[in-house]
Amino acid sequence: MKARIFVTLKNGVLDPQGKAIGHALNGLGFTSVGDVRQGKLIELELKETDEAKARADLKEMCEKLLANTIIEKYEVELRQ
Amino acid sequence: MKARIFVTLKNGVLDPQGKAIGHALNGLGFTSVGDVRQGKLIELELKETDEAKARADLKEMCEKLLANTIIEKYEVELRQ
Amino acid sequence: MTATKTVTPEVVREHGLSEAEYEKIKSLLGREPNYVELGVFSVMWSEHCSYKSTRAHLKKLPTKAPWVIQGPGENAGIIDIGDGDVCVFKMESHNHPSFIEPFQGAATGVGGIMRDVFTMGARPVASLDSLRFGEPSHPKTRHLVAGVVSGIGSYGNCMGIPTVAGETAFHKSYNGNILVNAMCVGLARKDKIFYSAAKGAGNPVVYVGSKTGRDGIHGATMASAEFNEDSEEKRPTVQVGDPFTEKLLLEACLELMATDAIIAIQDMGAAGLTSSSSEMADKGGAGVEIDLDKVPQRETNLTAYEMMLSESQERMLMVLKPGREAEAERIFRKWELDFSIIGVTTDTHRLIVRHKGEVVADMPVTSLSDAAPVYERPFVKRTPMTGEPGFDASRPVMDSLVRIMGTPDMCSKRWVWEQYDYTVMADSVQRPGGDAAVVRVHGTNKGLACTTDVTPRYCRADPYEGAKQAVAEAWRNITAVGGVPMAVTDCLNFSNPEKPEAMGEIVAGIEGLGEACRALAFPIVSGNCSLYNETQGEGILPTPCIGGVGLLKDVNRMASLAYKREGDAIIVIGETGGHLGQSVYIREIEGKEEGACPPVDLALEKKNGDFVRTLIESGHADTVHDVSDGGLLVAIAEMALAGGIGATLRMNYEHDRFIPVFFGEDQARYVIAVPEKAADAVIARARKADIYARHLGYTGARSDGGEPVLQGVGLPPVTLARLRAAHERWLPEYMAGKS
Amino acid sequence: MKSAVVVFPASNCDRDAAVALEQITGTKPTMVWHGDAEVPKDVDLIVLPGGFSYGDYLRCGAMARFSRVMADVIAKSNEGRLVLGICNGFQVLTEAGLLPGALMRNANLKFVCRPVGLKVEETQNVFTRRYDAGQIVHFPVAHGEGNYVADEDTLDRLEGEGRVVFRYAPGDNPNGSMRDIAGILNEKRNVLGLMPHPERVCDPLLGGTDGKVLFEGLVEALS
Ligand SMILES: Nc1ncnc2c1ncn2[C@@H]1O[C@H](COP(=O)(O)OP(=O)(O)O)[C@@H](O)[C@H]1O
Ligand SMILES: [Mg+2]
Repeated sequence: MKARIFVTLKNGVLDPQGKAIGHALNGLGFTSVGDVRQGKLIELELKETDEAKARADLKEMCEKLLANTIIEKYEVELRQ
Repeated sequence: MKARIFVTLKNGVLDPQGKAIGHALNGLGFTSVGDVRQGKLIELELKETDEAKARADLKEMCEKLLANTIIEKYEVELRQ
Repeated sequence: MTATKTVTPEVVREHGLSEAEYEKIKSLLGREPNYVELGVFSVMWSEHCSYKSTRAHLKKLPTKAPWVIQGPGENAGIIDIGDGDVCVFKMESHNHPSFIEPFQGAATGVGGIMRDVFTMGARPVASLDSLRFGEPSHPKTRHLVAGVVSGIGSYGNCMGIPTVAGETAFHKSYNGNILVNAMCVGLARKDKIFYSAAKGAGNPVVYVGSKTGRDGIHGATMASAEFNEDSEEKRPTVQVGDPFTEKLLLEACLELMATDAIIAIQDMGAAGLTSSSSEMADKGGAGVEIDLDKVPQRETNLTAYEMMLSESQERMLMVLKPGREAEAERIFRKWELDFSIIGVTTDTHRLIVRHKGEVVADMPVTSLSDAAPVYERPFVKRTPMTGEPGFDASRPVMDSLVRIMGTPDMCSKRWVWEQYDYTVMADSVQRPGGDAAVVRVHGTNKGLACTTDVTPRYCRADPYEGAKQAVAEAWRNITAVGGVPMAVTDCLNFSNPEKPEAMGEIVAGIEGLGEACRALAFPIVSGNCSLYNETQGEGILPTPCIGGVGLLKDVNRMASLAYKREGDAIIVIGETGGHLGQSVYIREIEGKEEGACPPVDLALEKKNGDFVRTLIESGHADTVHDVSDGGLLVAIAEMALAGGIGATLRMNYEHDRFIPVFFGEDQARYVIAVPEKAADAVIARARKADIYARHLGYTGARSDGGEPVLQGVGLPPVTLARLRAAHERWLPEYMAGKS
Repeated sequence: MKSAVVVFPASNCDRDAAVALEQITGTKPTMVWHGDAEVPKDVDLIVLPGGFSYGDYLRCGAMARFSRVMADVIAKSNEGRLVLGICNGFQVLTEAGLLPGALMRNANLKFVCRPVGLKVEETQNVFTRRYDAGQIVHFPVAHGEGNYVADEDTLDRLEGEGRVVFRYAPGDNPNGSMRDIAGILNEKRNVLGLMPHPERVCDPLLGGTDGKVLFEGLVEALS
C-alpha cells in the first residue's frame, strides 16, 4: 500500500515561506496568486495489507513523529 | 480557485530526509514502513476563474519557481 | 547498458576520448576495451582526473620545505606545525555542478573537500569558500548567489565545521560559468596520518558510508567539457548532498583511525569507486579485485558501468589489516553506516572487477595513472596589458570612496558569512571580516591563519604578474594577522586549454605561482585545476585562486584590522607609487578596465611583511591591515568601520596626486595603528631596516556632533555612518531584489 | 558539580559544551551516547548540545527526542535533575514536550550566525542566578530554526510565571520569535532551553565571557 501524508501549518500559524513564495510569484507576473502556504508531503510504502490497520498506524505515525501538532495539522491519503 | 502542488524528488535522486524518516519510523516500531520520500506541498489561492488558463499558469509557476526541475518533478491538483 | 554494450567509434567519442587515446588504450590492454573498461578509462583519462593538460607544467611548482610532510599527490597536503601537530588542507572547485544546481552543487563541493581532509586522519577545523559570480544584472546571478551560499552553509553548518573566510566577487566573464572553490583545513597528529597507498596483497577492501545510486555518472567528464546550451540538459548527473551522513562518516572514520586497523583509506570523489580503487592500488604498488555484488546499492538493477562510475557522495574505501574487519564493522554499524567488504588487494597490479560472477573489467592499474596521456598543448603567451589609464583628477575623493565601498566587489559580505556558522568548535579567534581568519589549534595557544585570494582582473592583464600577486596577497593577509605563512593550496580556474591563448594563460599563471611561492618560501602542497571554464567560446578571467595557511605561535599576539583606541598613530608600511592600472578605482569610477596591473616585487613583499610580523609578534602592533583592492584610503576606511573609530589623515600631497595616492593599488603595503607614543620608534625601526614607513594621521576623529568621521587635509569629513551604510547596504538589497 | 552531555547523531556542539563545562566546573562531563539506556545516576546537570541531530531532517529535534536515552532524560528531569538544552538541544526539549511551544524556521528563511544582545529577564532560577535582572549580555546565535512559537495563552503563562529567562534585546531579534523569546524554563524551573550559545562565550578570545556566568552560577548553586 502507498500513503501520502500532507503536513501543513495550522491556520493562524505564520508561514513566512509561503508568504515568500507568494511574493515571488506575484513578482514574476502571476498576479492572480493570492494566499500561499507551504507544507510537507511525505510519501511512504507500507507492507500492511489491512486498510484499517494501515490507517491507524499512519495516524499514530503522524501524531508521534511526522507532524508537530502544536503547530501543524495533517491529512492522510491511502492508495492501493 | 485553489490549487495544490506536489513537488517531489525525481526517481533515483537521493532523498536523505526521506531515508532518515523511514529509519526513524522503523525504529519507532512501524516495521511495515518501506521506502519513504519527502516532498513539498504548496497550496495556493488563485483569482483566476478560467480553468485552462489556471492550469497553464500553474505549470509555468512550477517550471519557473516552485520546482527545481533539475532534480524535482511536480504534480498539480486544481480544486474549485 | 551492460558490460556487453558494443564499443563503437561513436561510443568512444561520446566518452570524450580521442582516436589517439583510444588506440593507446587498445595497446595498453592488448585488446579492445569492453564498455565498462571504456567508461573507466574515460573518467580516469579525463582532464579532471588526469591533469593531462597541466601535469607537465605543474611539475615545476615548488612543493618542498622542511615543514612539508606531504605535498601534492595525496588527498590533501600536510604541514608540520610543531608539538606533534600537523595541518592538512586542500582546495577544490565545484564550478560546473554549482552552475547547474547551485545549492546541491556547492553543498557537495564542500562535502567532497572535507572528505579529502578527514580521509587523511584529520579533523576538519575550518572551511573557506572563494566565489565568483556573473555580473549582478545578469538574470541568473541572484539565484546562483542565493543557492550557492545556502548550499555551502547547509553542508558546513550541519557538519559543525566553521566557515571562517572566503571571497565573493562578480564579473561578467562568469555569467555562464561561476566559480565555487571550497577549501578545508584540518588538524591531525603527526603519528596518526593516513594515506591512500594500499600496500600488500590479501588485505580486505572495505566500502563504507552511503549506498551507491546513479548519482553524478560522468560528473568527471562533465567538468572537463566546455559548456554549451544543451549542457543544462545533462541534468540527471546532479548529486544531492547528505551532510548528516557525512558527519557520521567523519566521526566513524576518526573513531576507527584511533585504532591501527587501517592500512589505507581514500574517499570516493570524482569517478567514485573507479578512481579510489585504482589509485589506492597504484600508489601501493598492488592490485585490487572487487566484486560489485557486494557494493551497497540504493537502486535496483545498477549495472557494472553505473556502479564503477557513480559519484554518489559520502562514501569511502579502505584497506584493512586482515582480521580487523569485525572491529571496524562494529564502529560503522554504531554510526548507522553501510559497511561491506567488497574485495581484496592482490599482487597482480591489475584492477579486476566482477559482477554477477563475471569479470567485467580487467586492466593494469598503471594504465589508468602513469600511462594516462600527458599533453604539451601548444600555447601562445599574450603580451601583458600596459599603460596608465587616464582619470579625472578633479573628482571628489570622499564621494568616490563612499561609492567604492558600496560596489558589489568591495561591499561587506556580511550577508554571506552570517549564513555560515563561523563560531562552532569554539576556536575561531578571528572571524570573517578580517584579512585572514584565525582558528586556534584546539587545546593550545597556537593558531592557524587561513585565507583565499586572487585578483582575476590582474590575471587577465598579465597572467604571470597576476598569479604572483595572488600568492603575495595570500601571504600578506596571513602576515597581517601575525601569522607565519607556511604553505599554499590552489585552485587553478582557467578556460579551454585546447586554445593556445588560454593555454598561454595557464602556463604563465603556473610560472608566476611558482616564482612567487619560491621567493616567499611558501610551497604548494595540494591543489586542483579546473579547466574548460568557458561558455559559448567565451572564457572566464584567469582565476588561479590561492588558499594560504599560516601559523601563529600565540593567538594572544594576534593583530586584527579594527582600530582599537582613539589617538593611535596611523602608519603605512611600504611605498605608495600611485599605480592606478587595473585598479578598482579606474573600473568603478572611470568605468574602464585598463592598464598594466601592479607589478609585484617579491623581495620587497618579504621584507615589508617580515617587518610587520615582527612588530605583531613582539607586541608592538595589534592593529594591521594589508592594502589591496581599492588602495590606501579603502584600507583606512575598512579599519575605521571595523573598529567604529574615525581617523584624520595629515599627509600633505598635492591635490592632483590625491587619486593615485589614495586609490592606487601598489603592492607590499600595510596600514598599522600604534599608540602615539610608540609611533616614532616604529618609524625609526623601519628606517633602520631600510623599509618605507610614513605617519599618515591619527585614529579617533569625530564631528562636532560627536559622530566618528574619516577626514583629512583637503578631504572633507565623511561620517562612518554614511560609509557603513554604503558598505553594508548593497548585498542585502541586491539579494532582496531591490537593486 | 557533575555533568553529562548527550551526543546525538550529528550533534556538533557536544565538544564545545564539554570544553566549557570542564573549564568552569573543573570536572570533565560524561559524554552520553544517544543509544545508551541512561545518564549516569550521580549527574547534577544534563546538557543537550547544539548541532543538527539527524541532520535536522523532518523537523529539528523531531527524531532525536525518540533516542533511547531521552526516556531517562525525561524521567530525571521529572525528578528535578537540571537539564540545559542549547540550540538544537532546545529544539529537542520542545519536541519532547519538556518545554512548551515550538521552534520554527527563522522568519527571514535564512540561517543566521552572529552575536546577539540578550536581556536577562529572570534571575530567580538556578541557571541565571549570577546575572543581574535586566542585564544585557551577548551570546552568539547560529541557527536556521529558532523562531519560537506558542499560542497566546502559553506565552502569557510563560511571562506570568517568570519563565521567560532570556529575551532578544530590542531590535536584535534574529529569527522573528514571538515576544522576542530566546530562552524559557519549564514549570518546575529545572529545565532551561535557549537558542543562543552560552558555551561559545566563555573565553575572552572568543568574543567575551558572558556565557561563563551561567555555568558559574550552576556550580555555585550545586556546591
Ligand atoms: N564567501 C565568503 N565566505 C566567508 N567569508 C567571506 C566571503 N566573502 C568574503 N568574506 C570575508 O570578507 C572579508 C573581506 O573579503 P576580501 O575583500 O576578499 O578580503 P581581502 O581583501 O583581505 O582578501 C574577509 O574577511 C573574507 O574572509
Ligand atoms: Mg586583506
